[in-house]
Amino acid sequence: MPFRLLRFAGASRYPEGRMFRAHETLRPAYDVVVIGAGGHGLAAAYYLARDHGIKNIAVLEKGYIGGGNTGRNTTIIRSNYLTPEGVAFYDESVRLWKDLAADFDLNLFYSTRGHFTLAHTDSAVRTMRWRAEVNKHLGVDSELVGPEDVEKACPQIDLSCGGHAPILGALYHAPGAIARHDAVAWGYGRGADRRGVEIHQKTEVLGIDVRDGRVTGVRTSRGNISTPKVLCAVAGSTPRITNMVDIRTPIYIHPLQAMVTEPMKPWLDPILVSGSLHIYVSQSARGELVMGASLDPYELHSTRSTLDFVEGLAAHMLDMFPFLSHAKINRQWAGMADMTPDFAPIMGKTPLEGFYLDSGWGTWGFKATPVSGKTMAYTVANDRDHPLIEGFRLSRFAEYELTGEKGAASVGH
Amino acid sequence: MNYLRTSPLHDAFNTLQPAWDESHGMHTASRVGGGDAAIETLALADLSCLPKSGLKGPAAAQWLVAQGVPVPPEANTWTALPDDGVIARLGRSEFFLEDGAAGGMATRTRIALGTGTAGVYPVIRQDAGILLAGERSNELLAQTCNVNFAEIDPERRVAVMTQMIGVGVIVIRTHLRKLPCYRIWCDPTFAQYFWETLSGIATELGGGVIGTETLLK
Amino acid sequence: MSNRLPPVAGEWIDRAVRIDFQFEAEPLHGLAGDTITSALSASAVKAIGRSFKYHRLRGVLSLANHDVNALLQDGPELNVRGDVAPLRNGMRLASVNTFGGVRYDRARILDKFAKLLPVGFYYKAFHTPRALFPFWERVFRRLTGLGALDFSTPHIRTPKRYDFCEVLVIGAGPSGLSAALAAADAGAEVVIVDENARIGGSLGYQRGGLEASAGALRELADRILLHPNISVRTGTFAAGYYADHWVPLVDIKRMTKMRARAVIVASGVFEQPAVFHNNDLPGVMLASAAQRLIYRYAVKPIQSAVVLTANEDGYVAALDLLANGVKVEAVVDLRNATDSSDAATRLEQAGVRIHRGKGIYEARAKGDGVGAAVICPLRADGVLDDEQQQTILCDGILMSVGYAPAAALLYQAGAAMRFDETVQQFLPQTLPEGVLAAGRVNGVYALDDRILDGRRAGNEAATMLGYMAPAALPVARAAISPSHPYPVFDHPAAKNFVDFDEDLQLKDFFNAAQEGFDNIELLKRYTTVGMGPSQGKHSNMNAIRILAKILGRAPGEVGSTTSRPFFHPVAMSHLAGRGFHPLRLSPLHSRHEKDGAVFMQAGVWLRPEYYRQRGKLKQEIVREETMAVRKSVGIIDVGTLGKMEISGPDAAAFLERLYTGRFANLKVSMTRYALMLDESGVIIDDGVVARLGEERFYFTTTTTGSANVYREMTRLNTMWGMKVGIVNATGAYAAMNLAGPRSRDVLAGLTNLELADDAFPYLAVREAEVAGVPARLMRVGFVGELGYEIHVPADGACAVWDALTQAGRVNGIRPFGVEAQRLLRLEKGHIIIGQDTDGLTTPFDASSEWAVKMDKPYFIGQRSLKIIQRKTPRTKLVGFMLDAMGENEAPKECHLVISDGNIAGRVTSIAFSPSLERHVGLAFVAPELAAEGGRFFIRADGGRMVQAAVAKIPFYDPAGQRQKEAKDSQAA
Amino acid sequence: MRCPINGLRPVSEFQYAGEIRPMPDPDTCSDAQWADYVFNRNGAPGTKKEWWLHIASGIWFVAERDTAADKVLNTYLYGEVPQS
Repeated sequence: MPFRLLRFAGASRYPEGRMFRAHETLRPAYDVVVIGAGGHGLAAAYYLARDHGIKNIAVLEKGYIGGGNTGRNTTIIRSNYLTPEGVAFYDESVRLWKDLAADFDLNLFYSTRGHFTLAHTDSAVRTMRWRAEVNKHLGVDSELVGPEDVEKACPQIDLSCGGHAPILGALYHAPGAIARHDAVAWGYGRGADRRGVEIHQKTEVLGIDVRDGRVTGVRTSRGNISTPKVLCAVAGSTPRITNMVDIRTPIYIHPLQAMVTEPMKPWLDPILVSGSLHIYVSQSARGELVMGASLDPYELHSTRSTLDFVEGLAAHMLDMFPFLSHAKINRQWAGMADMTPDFAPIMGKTPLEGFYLDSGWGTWGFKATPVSGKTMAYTVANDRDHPLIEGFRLSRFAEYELTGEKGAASVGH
Repeated sequence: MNYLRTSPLHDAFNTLQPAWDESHGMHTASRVGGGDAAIETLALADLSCLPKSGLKGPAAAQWLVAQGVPVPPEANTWTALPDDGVIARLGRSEFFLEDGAAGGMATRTRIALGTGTAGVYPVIRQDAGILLAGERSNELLAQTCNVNFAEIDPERRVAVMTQMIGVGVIVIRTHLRKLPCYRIWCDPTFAQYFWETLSGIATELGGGVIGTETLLK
Repeated sequence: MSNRLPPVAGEWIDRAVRIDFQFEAEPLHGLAGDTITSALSASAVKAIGRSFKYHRLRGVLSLANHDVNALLQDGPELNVRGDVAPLRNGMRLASVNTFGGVRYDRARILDKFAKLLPVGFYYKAFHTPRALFPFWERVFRRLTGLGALDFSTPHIRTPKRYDFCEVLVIGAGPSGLSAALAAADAGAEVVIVDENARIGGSLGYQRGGLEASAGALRELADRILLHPNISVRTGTFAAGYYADHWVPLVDIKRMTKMRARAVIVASGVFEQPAVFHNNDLPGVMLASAAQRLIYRYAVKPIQSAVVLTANEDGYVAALDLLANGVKVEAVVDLRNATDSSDAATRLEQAGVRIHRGKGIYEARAKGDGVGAAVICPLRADGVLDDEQQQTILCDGILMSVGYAPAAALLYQAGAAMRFDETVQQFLPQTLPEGVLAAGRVNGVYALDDRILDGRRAGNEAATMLGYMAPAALPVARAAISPSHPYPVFDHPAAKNFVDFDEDLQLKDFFNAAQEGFDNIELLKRYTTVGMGPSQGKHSNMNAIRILAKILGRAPGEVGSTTSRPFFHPVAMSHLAGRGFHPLRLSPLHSRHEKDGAVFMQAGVWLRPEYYRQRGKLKQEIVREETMAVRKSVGIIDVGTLGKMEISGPDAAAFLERLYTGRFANLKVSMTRYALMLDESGVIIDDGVVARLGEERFYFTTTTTGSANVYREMTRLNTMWGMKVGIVNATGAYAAMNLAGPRSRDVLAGLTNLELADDAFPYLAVREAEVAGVPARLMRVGFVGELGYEIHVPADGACAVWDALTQAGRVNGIRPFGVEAQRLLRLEKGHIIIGQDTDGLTTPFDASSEWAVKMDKPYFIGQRSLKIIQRKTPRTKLVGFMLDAMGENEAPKECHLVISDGNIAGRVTSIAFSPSLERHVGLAFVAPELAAEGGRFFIRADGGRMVQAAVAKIPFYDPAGQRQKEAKDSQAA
Repeated sequence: MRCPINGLRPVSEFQYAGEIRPMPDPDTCSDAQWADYVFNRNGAPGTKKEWWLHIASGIWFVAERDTAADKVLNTYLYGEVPQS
């Protein structure tokens, strides 16, 4: 039992203060306004205050801290991407992740479990080799492994998947990890708050003031504020905000659903992902199996749940793990994924001076939380895209310079 | 055309060791194990041997009329062909015809249309044709399809295009010896999966597979 | 010792049938109709489980699966709900998550360290030093989790089904039953579900010691069960509400997906616990739990009771105890005012001591359970005056302090819920169309009113569906709240539990708020209140009241958290059902099996990869199949290709817009390669277009592309409105490719078609009979030999295949599979979409410019290509050859091309060519590496650099003579 | 979802094919206008006219859908006047 817990024993009064202060009113002006108090927005505010000495910042949140996709994702962290820009970016993120807990003095339950992307077809095996080779080239620990290695890491799995989709191999990514998603937002929130950043929850952005092609202020449900710089980090709500400033993007919103079982005694160590069966699954520290599948097939701006989703995912799970027949699904939920045509984010400066985008995170935003915060903080502070995110600029579409992540997405159906 | 046709369900019958018979130029399982006993509860039969034809296009309906073929007036309805057999209207401008045991109108239509005429395009039809009959057929449908067939009035002669166990199907409801009875057609390449899944459930529900002997009388 | 009572009117048990089972290795017995918990209570087992965090002993709390105190392992079945799970013979039950059994659980030590483990303690430690976290994590993972999996459990397939009804009534209590009757009387077809084994709800157990309500229930039940329009489904719960009145009904066997036209939610309420020190001791239970034990299972819940109440129902419960031989030591009423109800009067006449304006300060333990209740006066500020303690000996404490609505489905349906101060309950304010609420969930409490409210809802539903029903009059909601506004009491020693699933104590909420988690959503996430298996059924309302108190606001302002499916957890086997896996088989499948094919999956299809030969390895066989095609003749089933027909005056124009190539000038009875792009200029499909007549085309697509290409074509034509008919003949046609120098000889005997090169030249198409089957024959060169792709109606496939293989026997014809075909086409440098292209590949990248006619007025992707054309190319697909080397030394597909230490491309295809006795392949390389004769490096396994030489494609028969004319054919 | 031809069916019987958007004239529009058409979307919630396919029957039709509430307001065949 670590000593840090002893203070709770002695204390007559609970020895903890607020992680984030409440603020009665908004100030008239801020150096930077961050829209969205999810992991990304708070991380950007945190690094702006910590690394760039900009402390007069307001983070505006329509709902509550970490209440969007930060608190709805399945918390998978990896860097086994397909393009140099993708790999470099996410690899930096993984590096940052490892120090975060110490940084915050908050236990994020960052748990390195190893990540298997299963291949059920020979074309999938080819794609996994492609990823593995690119990763190795860029110094990321990934390799193409055989079914026997999958079985070693998860002896209970039915490698034939009920005979319907035999596992022929997998991309094994040792650094693959999970973390306690809420704590990430709280950690950044607390860190930012302690450095003077104001976090305003239940504060909705109603409009953005623009004069002579640059941002001058933000109108909110709790009053208007003036600011030269606005960072938009609102995932599924991005199009609503970009519409306020007439910026066109390729972003489209589809729900991404997830579900969780009742707690059961731990048995699943690694994180498993199957493209063909549309499964990703890991077991949380509480003992719940946290599961996700593919995007819902049509645009929707709500977090409603569907029955089709749980039925389909349960069926595929039983193909892979028949012994889960008696395991019960406790809860399902959904988030709104902001997708892009090339499965890579849209980050950095925009045609509008002082308006910065951190968007297009689709299904992979959580793992990028630290690095997006760091690079966006740099970009906002210096009004210059951070080198790591140049490939993710909004203009790449008009330039027909899509990132290569799209490559694998449609290789060998 | 002179060759022995093969039913898309042919292989599914091998294990049942049926009595084979040739019907409409196709090897057909005329009698299976328990005969027609299953029909009271729930029976499946392979009627793929019945010749089929199809056509579509803006002028399809009037062309059929000109051929003296009865045309179902509304989209997604069916009607009987004069000399046994059915014609179903799929959507507004596509038609599906199947000869009965006796008649040959579907075949004649196919030949008459040939490669098509203005606004009328032939549609090659090789569907597996399945018969589902018996008291428990609605239960089988309830377990395999999201359409509420029980509420469909046979007199309305609706032709339903939907999906069963993941396969696109055309379904019509008829009668067989006063028992609820359905005709189901699906793509021949899905037929074996479709048939094996359905007959498995049918057996579970106390029914089984029957031959065509009495059906094609 | 047995707590079984003498027969009770309306009991659910069958005393004639004894059920033997084991609990924690102790042999016990119960009766048919018992649940696990009722049988344990009958056998005087107090301690049923251990709590999640502190491993405290737990007993009956709700007896309704509104808590997980009674969560058991039954062999392979984990997290079995003892409260509601029927007792079965031979059950071997154990409490979940104990270390050494429920009584001597070694983890109970954690209770002693509770002070060290405040809310969210795990966020505050164990992360430094980092090196130690993995150790602590293992400790956590060992301690957490509830039941355990049995990995030998088979894949259980359940007969999931669809169902339909006009009115679905959820809950068969008084209001639900009368709702069902009203709707059914009006003519609607009604399904009523209840999660309990029998209908009646609280009508069956809230009796006040009288037979009357049991009688009333019997009378109602008879009318329901005999009604022709009503189908009753007990032991069935509504797991959630989904769009369009789509409600999954879950019973022990299966899930039924009910599509209703109207849904009446009469799901009642969850009784809520009071929060005081040791309120989790076995013996402290909800009043309704005791009443359920008595009247459903004839079990005496305790011997002597203190009843804590804040409503009339507490007095009713006390009467129920008295009537069934339980000594009632005292009724402790949190309210000051005298309860003038008939129940209260009767209780006083019975001489039971009633303490008004008092509350329970703590429960004292004795053995496994309660030994006494300590009561104190309740001060005006709602705090107990612990100066004046009074101890009352008892072995049980009943809590009847209020309710929370079972409104999960209403929330999921999108109902607006408002907190009503009078009723002290969240009530539906506006309901979505076709969704109604009735009874206690609707704030209506008096029995007669509940029956009226049910009737009202039933009539409304019937009217909505167009039936004639009496006008529906609104029914009064409770004027006096049955729920106490704050039945929550602090204690220096804490252990006053709010959430029993998660072991959350009162102070945890104050501490969380102090840390800034002071809105309900954050509070939930930080404390995990309501996140346990019972989803806050017994804890959310108190959590809201506590947060409201902390913030000095009304519960209504605090609001509630979103409700998500499921109402109760649902087994994955129920959700998965049978698990269907659609599969497509070629009409020739039986032939492939006969020939010993090894099958591989290609999308939903099964295709022969190669054909087994005794004593030979795959590699060797594939080479043989390849050489058979090169030297003599082979046959492959290509029926999985998409096959489309397009006819009509605009057919050619349509194809010109769809594909990159030109088809207007394609001669009748000739074919041409076709390449398809998306609007961004990326290659998405290819195939061969055959012109059968001026206005008739037949063409192929890739196997995986067929469905999408057809759909997109029909969508485009819906928009374009061109005069064409489009037919997807993929399934209706079988196709086989007869290829090799001898293919003409084989075919000659089976058709009267003139096969000589001048009559039937390369790239021509013909319609003729083959073996009596009407066929379409194309002379195509995908594998680079004289060959005929023969398309026939599916029902003729076997006849043709048999005839061809028979006729080819003299030439040693070999069926060949996908593997050999890949090799053959690679020798010819033909690309495979999806393998030699990816999601970004343009015709320029793929060196397919030759197939693109930029000067056409329009084709899909053309405009983007015009933009891309002006850019410097990124990459180029080239052919390459390796110096002779062994199979294992050669690079593999998707190995990288490396130039100056950077990634400069990748191998898309590679194989050893038996004809050229070299490895040949295709690779994307940086444009500067693409020059013919140039060399580049590929990084193979183990980082070995392998040099490759850019080579002209096709590698084999560059002039394409072999496919064009078969000089060596006798048939010519 | 109500298919104009096949009537009410669960949404699982349908395939969504995106918002109906006019194509700029490829001959006259600028590269930027074209790229905007190819890649950019109106991603904000609202009532949109969308392509939907009833898979089993191959019927394409137009659905007017509120993408915030997931409510289908009207469906009709392309080119036919919506009757609401």
